[in-house]
Amino acid sequence: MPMQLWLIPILPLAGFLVNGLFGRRFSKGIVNAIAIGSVALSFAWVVKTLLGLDLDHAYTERYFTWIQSGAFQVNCEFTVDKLTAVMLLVVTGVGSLIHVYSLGYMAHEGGYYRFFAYLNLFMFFMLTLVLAANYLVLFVGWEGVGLCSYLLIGFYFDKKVATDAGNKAFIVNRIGDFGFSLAVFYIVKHFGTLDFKTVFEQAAGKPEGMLTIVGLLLMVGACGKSAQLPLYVWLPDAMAGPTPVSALIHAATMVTAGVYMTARSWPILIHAPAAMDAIAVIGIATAFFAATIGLAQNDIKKVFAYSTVSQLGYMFVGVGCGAFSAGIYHLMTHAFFKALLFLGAGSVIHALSGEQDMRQMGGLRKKVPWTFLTMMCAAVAIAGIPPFAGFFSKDAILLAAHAHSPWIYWVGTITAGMTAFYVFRAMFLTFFGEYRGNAQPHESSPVMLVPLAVLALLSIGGGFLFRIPEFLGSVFPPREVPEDGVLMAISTLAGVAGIAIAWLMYVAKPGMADAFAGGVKGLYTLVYNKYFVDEIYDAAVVGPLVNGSREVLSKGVDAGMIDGAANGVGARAQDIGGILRRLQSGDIRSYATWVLLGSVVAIVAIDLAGGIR
Amino acid sequence: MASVPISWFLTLSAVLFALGVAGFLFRRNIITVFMSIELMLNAVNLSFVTFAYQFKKVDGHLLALFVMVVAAAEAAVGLAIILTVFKRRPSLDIDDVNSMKN
Amino acid sequence: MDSFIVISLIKVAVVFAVLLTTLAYLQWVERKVIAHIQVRPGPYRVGPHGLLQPLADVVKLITKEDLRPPFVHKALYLAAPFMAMTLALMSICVIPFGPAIHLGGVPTWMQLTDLNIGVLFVLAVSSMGVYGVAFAGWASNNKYALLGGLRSSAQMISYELPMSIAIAAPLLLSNTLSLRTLVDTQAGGIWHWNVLRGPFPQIVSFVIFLIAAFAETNRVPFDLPEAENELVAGFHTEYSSMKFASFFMAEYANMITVSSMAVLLFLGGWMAPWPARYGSSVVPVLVFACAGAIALYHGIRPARRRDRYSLPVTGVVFLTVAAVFLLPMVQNWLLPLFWFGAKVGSILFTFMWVRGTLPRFRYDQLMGFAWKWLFPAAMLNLLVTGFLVAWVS
Amino acid sequence: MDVILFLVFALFAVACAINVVVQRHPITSAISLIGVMASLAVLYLLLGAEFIAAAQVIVYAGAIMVLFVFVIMLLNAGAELRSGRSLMAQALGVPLLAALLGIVAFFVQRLFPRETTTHFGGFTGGGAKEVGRALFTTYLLPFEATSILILIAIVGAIVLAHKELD
Repeated sequence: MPMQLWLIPILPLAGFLVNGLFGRRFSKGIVNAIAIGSVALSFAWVVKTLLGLDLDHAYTERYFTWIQSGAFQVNCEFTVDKLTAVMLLVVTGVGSLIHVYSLGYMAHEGGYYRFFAYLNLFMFFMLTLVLAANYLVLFVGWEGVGLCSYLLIGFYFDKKVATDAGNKAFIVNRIGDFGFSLAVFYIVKHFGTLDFKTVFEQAAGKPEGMLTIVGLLLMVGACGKSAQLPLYVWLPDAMAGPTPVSALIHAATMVTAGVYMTARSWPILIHAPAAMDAIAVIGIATAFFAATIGLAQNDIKKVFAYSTVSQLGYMFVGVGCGAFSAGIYHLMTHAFFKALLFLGAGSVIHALSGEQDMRQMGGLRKKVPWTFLTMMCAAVAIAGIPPFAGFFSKDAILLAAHAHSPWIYWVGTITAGMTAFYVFRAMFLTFFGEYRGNAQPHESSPVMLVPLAVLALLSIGGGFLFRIPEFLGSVFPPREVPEDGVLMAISTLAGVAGIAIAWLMYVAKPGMADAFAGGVKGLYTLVYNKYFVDEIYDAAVVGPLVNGSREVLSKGVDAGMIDGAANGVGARAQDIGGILRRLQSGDIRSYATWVLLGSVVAIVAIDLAGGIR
Repeated sequence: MASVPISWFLTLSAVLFALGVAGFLFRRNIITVFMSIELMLNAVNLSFVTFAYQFKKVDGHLLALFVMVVAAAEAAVGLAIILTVFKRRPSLDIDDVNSMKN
Repeated sequence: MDSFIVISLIKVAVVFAVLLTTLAYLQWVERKVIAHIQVRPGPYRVGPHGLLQPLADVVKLITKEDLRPPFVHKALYLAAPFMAMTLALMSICVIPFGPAIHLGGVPTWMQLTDLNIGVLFVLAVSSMGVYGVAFAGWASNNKYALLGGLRSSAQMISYELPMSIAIAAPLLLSNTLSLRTLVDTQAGGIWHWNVLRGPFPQIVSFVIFLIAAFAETNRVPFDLPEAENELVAGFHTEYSSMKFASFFMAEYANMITVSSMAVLLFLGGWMAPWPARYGSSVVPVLVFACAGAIALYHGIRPARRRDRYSLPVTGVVFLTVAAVFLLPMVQNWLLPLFWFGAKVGSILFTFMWVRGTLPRFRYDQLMGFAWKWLFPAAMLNLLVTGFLVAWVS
Repeated sequence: MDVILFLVFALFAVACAINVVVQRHPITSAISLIGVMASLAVLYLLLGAEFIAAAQVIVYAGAIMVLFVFVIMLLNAGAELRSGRSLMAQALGVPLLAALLGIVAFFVQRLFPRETTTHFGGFTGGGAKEVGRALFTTYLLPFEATSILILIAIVGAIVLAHKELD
């Protein structure tokens, strides 16, 4: 019996269509019901489908032939296996929670229906991406979530910051997508198909060089979507969008699409060790690099944004070291605690009527107790303290990294310490000490707190409740990683140390942080300004590009050559037309005569050519 | 019982078609010109039906049917255009409808 | 071959004679019916109860001066009534009146000819019927006539659509286009007639067909083309004598055609409403016998002097007819003919009844009704029928 | 019998077609065209195309030509004036037409020798059932496309005529 997989993405799409087309006329209640109802139904259908399936074998449904060209064929088909199952549950589950949260968060915003329509559209594309059974359908979802990300970052389109950030995200992603599409072309050329199943079956027998190129190109795509070095720059700016969007798209789901895609492509990567190494190196570099920037940020959402970049780096380390299931494991737990952190930050921002600067916060522990409690769970989880969720997944990655090459482990451990430090720095600045702002803080409504509570429970228990590595054991190649109590203890200690230092600098001796910053002024400025990466990109890439376009392409090529050629053609055409216009007598009967003449000539010519037999 | 050669039908079709073309070329009344087009379409239909007979296949009939549908659509729009043109300039002479030239 | 031609000629002659007589007397019946609806006696002078009135009318029309107004388009003016009449009579060719019979040992059908596409033929001919009216209006070179002709052509084109679609629905049930087979599929009693037949009784379609038929024949309440208070007499304002009579006969012939079509498509043609073994074959005997008895009863105590003779004569005639229906050798063709005639007659009576009761539509109402109500209703009905037929089969 | 029928109706069709072209009054042309269509319908019957014959009468003669007649009446179109400006059409038209007819007739004779003949009843696949089956299976897509075309034509005609007649 078919499981009607198509219902999973179609439900949010229907929600998008209804809300997008008619939402303007609906009351908020109807918009809510449609938006949340469609996603919740989708979640319910996912659960029903997964319960009804034997997940040990991939289950595929084919809907129609999309492209047929000679032997090459692309079908529109969806597939479900265990990896998909994890992703589906994370996407629809966290997605539903964030939809509910948005009810409260967006209650007083303009363009209410537009927001939910975009959110539903995002769900549609994300689910298409996850369910895809070949690279082309995946690419559709891939591009679609990019579009929705762009729309939602620029949701406050009256703010230039927001629209610029949207453009930036879109353009930077374009670089990654270019890599991805090249990878797709390469796969078509060498495999003759885009089907996951067929491609993966054939991957073992293909030359390593080709697979390495495919792997590297896929990595470029993943770097764009998952904000890895050097394409991470769009993600911090993307925080200009509404906070639920940051939580859903830029923390929990879309940015993990790159990780999902590389993990999905493991049969290719496993035969391309060089590409795997590149992924691991880029991952750890990003993790470390972003963590250092996170140390000195004052905007609460920016801190978490860099934290996201850093954590994504971890996932890439997992994938790059061959511990695919560990990467997915971290993907899931990260979805829980990072969504929670963002939603909590959103709750705080909401409480302070839009204030995002941590220097204007402080002492909020008593004003917003529930938000504080839930965020604390997430903070402990991300710091990797057992038995919270983050501990298990981060540990799995770090152990795999140690087995792969120990230096990655050590860098990762230092990064873990920094992670604990900056997250708790943010927590302490926000919730401890004296209140430094002017707004009147108030606790958020229950509709926002309930999702926080649910996510808090998941952050606490998600790690040992959902043993993803065991669950996914049959999907990925088996990999023996020895349990090593010492290594586990070291990474945990790094987290504890980070928390302790943060406590020392921001709670116990509040003056110490500034003193320390003053002590290493150069370094601090460098980190505070995010290593001037944006400025460097401006100077190195954007500036030359703009100027080059303006000087060479616009003035030289366009005005000189193309316009000249076009004008020349136009002038010649005018000359010829001047002669031909005599035929255009405006007399329809002479036209008809020409047609007649033409057909007589044509018949005779066809006969002479032997066409009439 | 004597039977009719297929070529007679086709020749009849050709003759009707030529008469339609002649009407198109030599008439000046826009409605007559339009009717000449219908005559040509009819002539073509005849050859479709004849071919259907020759190949003993119903496809020719369907083509004729589609021609009829298109002719109906064409007549509706064409006559509406004629009405519109006539309201602007009370003449049905096809030679007077040449303002696009300038 | 020869007997075929002979029989065909006989049939043509019989049908033609019967039809033309019916046309003449239909006029008389209509005048009588409307008169009684309006509580007046109607034609009464010529013959008993005005029975010879049609003859007098015919004589009058034939002997009248054949006027031809100046400034008319001569050829078309003359051709128009001819066209109207010819096309009206043409449809009769394919209408079956009864089942197969043996005529002088040769089996034949009570029908001039059967076509595989009989229904389409009737539709085609009736769609050509517009021309008679339109040309008459235009050729008269008279503004009233032109307006009448234009109104009529627009009206007939508009109502042809709901009519065709309404016809398509029972065709789906019967799955044939031949009128004869159409009737055969409805054999076996009233619940097998298309109007009541499963899976979807065609009552809606029947009503739509009747309404469209009123418009197609330019009858009240859709007689806009000849609305005398606006257009004098519409398209036949300029016609007189036999040419006028032709239009008149064409109208009545069309009435008979559409009534027959309604009977064939929806009411089971010549089939009796219930099977003969439950006694449907004695119905005509009873009907005529009762009529005869009533006439005789009133003849014994006549209200008026002349009824002293006319009513007993009528009663005896009716009783004779009743007796004829008892003869076994004629029953097999007379009974179907009776049922067919009875059904067509009741629909024709409806035509007259409506004319006697309803006022005329306004023109925009007429068009709006066709396009905004009748057409969608017919479409919906066809859709539902199609679904149900597909569902059942 | 077939030959007689063919000749009668073919000659009638040609005569009517000539009349369409030579008559100067549009209404006469219209009536002649109806004659052409009616005789073509008979020829279709000869070729076993029952459904097409009925459709020819219903659609062409019964609907399209009514529209023409309607418009002619509405505009009260008179006879056309005798004087042409299109010299080219006059000069080139006749020889070209003769050439076209000659060529086509030549090819027809060459491609269809006299032995390939038709007789009534030689092809019975043209009834409503066969046409309907082909229409709703093989030709479903063109059928749907034409239905949309018709819809567009209806809307277009209404828009065009409505604006001006208001």
